[in-house]
Amino acid sequence: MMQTTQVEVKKKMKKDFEPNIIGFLCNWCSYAGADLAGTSRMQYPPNLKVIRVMCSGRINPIFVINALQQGADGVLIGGCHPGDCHYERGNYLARRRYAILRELLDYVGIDPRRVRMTWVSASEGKKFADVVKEVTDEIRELGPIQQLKRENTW
Amino acid sequence: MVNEKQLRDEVKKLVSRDDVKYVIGYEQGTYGFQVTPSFAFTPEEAERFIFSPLCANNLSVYLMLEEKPPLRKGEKEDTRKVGLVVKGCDARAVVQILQEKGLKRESLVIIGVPCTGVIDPKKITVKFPHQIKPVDVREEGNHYVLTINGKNQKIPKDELLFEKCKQCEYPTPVIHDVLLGDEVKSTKKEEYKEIKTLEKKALKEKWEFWSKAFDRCIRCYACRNVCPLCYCKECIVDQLSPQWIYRSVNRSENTVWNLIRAYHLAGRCSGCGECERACPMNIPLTMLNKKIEKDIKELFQYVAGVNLEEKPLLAMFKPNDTEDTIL
Amino acid sequence: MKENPYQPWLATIDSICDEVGGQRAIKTFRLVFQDEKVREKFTFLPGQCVMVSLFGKGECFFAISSSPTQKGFIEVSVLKLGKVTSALHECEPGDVVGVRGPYGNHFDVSGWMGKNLVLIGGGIGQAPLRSLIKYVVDNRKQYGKLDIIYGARTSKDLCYTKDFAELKTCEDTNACLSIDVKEDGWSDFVGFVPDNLMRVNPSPKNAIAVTCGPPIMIKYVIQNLGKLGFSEDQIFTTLEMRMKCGIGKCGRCNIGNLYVCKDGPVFSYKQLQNIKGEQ
Amino acid sequence: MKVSTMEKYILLKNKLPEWINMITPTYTIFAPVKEEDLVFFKPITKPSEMTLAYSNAIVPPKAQMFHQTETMFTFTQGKNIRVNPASLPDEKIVVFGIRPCDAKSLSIIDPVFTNDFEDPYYLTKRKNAILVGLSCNQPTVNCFCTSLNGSPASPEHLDILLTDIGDKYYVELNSEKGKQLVEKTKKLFTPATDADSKKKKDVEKKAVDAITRQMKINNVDAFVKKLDTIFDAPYWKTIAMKCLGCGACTYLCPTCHCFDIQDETTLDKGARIRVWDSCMRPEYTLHASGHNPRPERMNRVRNRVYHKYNYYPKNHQMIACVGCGRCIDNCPVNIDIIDVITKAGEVKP
Repeated sequence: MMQTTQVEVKKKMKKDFEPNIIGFLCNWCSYAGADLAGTSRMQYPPNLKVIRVMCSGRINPIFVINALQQGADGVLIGGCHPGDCHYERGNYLARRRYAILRELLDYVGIDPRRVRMTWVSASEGKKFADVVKEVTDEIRELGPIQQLKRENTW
Repeated sequence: MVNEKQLRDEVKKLVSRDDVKYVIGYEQGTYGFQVTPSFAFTPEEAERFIFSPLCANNLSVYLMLEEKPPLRKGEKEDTRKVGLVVKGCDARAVVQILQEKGLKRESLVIIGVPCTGVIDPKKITVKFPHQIKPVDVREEGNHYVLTINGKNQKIPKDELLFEKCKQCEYPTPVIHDVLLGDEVKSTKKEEYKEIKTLEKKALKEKWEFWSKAFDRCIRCYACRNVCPLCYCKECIVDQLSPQWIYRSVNRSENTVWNLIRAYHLAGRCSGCGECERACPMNIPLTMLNKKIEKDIKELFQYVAGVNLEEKPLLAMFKPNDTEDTIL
Repeated sequence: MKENPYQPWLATIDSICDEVGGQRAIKTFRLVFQDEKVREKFTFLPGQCVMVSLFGKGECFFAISSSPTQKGFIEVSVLKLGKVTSALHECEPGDVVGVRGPYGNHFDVSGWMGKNLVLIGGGIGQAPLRSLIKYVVDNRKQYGKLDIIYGARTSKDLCYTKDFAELKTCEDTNACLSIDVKEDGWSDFVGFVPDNLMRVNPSPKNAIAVTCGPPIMIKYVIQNLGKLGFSEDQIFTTLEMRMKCGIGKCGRCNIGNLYVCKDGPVFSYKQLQNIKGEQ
Repeated sequence: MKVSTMEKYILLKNKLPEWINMITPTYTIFAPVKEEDLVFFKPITKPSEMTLAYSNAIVPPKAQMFHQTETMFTFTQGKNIRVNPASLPDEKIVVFGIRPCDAKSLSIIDPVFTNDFEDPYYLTKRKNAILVGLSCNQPTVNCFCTSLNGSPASPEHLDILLTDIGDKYYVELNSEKGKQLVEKTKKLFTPATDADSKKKKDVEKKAVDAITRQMKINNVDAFVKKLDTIFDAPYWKTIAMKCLGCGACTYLCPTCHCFDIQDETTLDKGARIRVWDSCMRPEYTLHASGHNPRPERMNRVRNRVYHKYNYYPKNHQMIACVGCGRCIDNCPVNIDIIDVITKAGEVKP
């Protein structure tokens, strides 16, 4: 986990800034959706680095915050549509956590648009590609993350 | 406020019982306006107990701090009850612990104190910075009467009260076995004025405010240790593999620590404000906790620590929970 | 200013010997300093310790299990337990680690010349004793009788089996192994180390007893040594604590006013009786 | 180092900013700065930033020599491991306005960082620092330095001590370092008269009298010995009952010097960091095997008291407490070292 999220942000001019986005995708729906987008040769931005989790309910808020700390400019959480969770209720729980986390980030001055959540089913390859595009564009617009990032001044 | 004699009698009665190990209450502190936690194992020790508007500590933290050394061969677990003096906000913390099954109800005897608010030690020390001898503080209507060197001084309650007490909605313990005195009804309503003002500010301003506060943090974890609901066996900051939060004290790690601490109390914080009181660096921690409290009230119509039967906020859901920002 | 005491020298893992497998695996690492000057400069005596770092994981304090009479390398035996030791067990020959030291005091090898030695070890506790055994064997003439009592839970948990095989041929040396539970094909003693000690029944006359192992074993060994007539200043033990700096500054390894890293790890039983502190 | 006959001068109060301005180009000046009702030692660029109406800084100035977070060295990871020593700062610093008790604390922890193995991080900063003290004219409620042979206006352990004696400062130069600092700016100083010296004594006496809380132990040395006899007393358990196990007392203590060492990494590089640590935490002594030599709060509370009042005097002939009162001020549950020690003196062996 730690290793894969360790990405360096290159400080470029805003217009050609390419954000690093970490995607936590659930094994049963979103990850399969991403797979479908790939096999169907749909174009979507390469900025998303995917980490597969068994369920969106597995995502501890510290995963999200740690990703931002280690250099991600944004985080996308993907789960099954409400009612479709492989474990019945994981995505419902994730939804609550996400709502609170977003508010909290906003409150301390971190743009909440950097953390997004989406429902993508295994058949929604198109939706997945669209969401990634939308999120990437939005975060590109926001620029590199200024807060939270580890300085590693040593 | 509470009749101290009644309190002591009640405690004496309790500690004389065979099924009660000890009772946790307050006693006179060592200087000035200090009040300190006290443990009565015997009726004599119960003599020390007091209750005054200076009793700010949330004693329910000691329920989870009790150390249980491994049993020796042939030794039986001590299952006797622990008695506890609680105010309104403390009782909510107890309810929350019980709700999470951190403790069993039958292991506790709760002495409820209907609370009319407690004094913020920081505020009173500013007014009397050189007070060394203990001071008698009484409540009279809208004033506190302090007896210093034989002279009485009257100070309006509002000047000394904790901010949290000014908006307290649950002054009477929601859970108790014994209630000392009459129930106090609250007409107050938590308005979250401070929170709302900060919320409306620009992201940049908010970050400036918080980063300045978090920069002061020395990570002594007094906020965590004083919190009755921070009772994880291993706290995330002490965990070594994976080490989510580095021990370096810098803006990034301090921010994450403070966010995660607040988040872990989402739907659990009873608003006793102990974290802020304990913080030696004056970080406005309740402003973080209250923000989450406000959000969950608005988003999920949930209030922590008032209903023993309810499930913890983040362990349940409603099918129609908010989906506003989900793509 | 002098050399930075916190900065390790680089050393390469030359070879790894699997001593014990399974859940509580033990491996012995042979480390060779990369810098030739350091290789020459680094001298130690049995009982002393080194701080081994795995960069990115952290540092751990280990007793040196090779003897100063073996030149060119040092060996440490590592029980897989925490974050660093688990990562060390993943290492392969050729990997680079950091080493600083040697730290702490040592067995009084010059003061003990001419005496009979009784060495009682259990489990991974044998590591510092192994250094002493090798030292004594290499200087065999200068010491009297050598009794080695060593035990582990099962025969598979015994370390340094190769060394013990070699010891059989060594003169005036008596190595008695034991395991806690009976096993097929085991011809030596079955039972706990303190009991094995009573069976061997070494004489306290002109003797020094050194014991190292789990705290509970040390406790009973010392009791039994007392029964055999060993006095408090004839009994020595080595202690361990959680350590960070290794040089008596970080504060955590104190027993009373003594620091295990600096004033230990070797203590006489007499010393231990006199200090007030948690062990 | 110490000068045999102390030189004494007078610096008019209105000249103080000028003096600070004159030394600012050569030294980084750490001075008391107010933030959120608290006072911190922070680097200042102009005299107006500092506040001199303060009792003491919340974080002791040990933090200027012994940083809470310190990079010990960096390294590269992977196949070609290299270790790069961290550069030690050579900037000269002046800690301005340090209280005599805090200055004493630095003398107390010096041997820890000097003994056997010299600690380059602490010692470089310590050697490059000039301590310009300011007498403590208004001790706070929990000050008790006089119980431990200290004085609110003692120039001992300081390079220079300033004492506010009305409209001017009485300046005592206590070391070669201090003398040199004044030498370069001599024109601002005038020799002190006997009347000034008397005034300083009066001010000191007034401050000493203002310290009313005292540890009631008759003989410090006897008390150190006494602790040996009450190690197993149930007393420690009663003290520890209310301890929460937070690190506020230790982090804010000017003589606590324990630290933890940790590695921090990115994919290809890393650093070995040292950070303050607290003996009040169970993790502090927890072995990887799960065994903990100090498993209960009682063990840890007792260790803290003993470390200061028994172990340290045994090793370094000094009590590792200066009586600054920070641990009392900041304890959330009113564990009061004055009270703890006083009552320990009464415990029957």
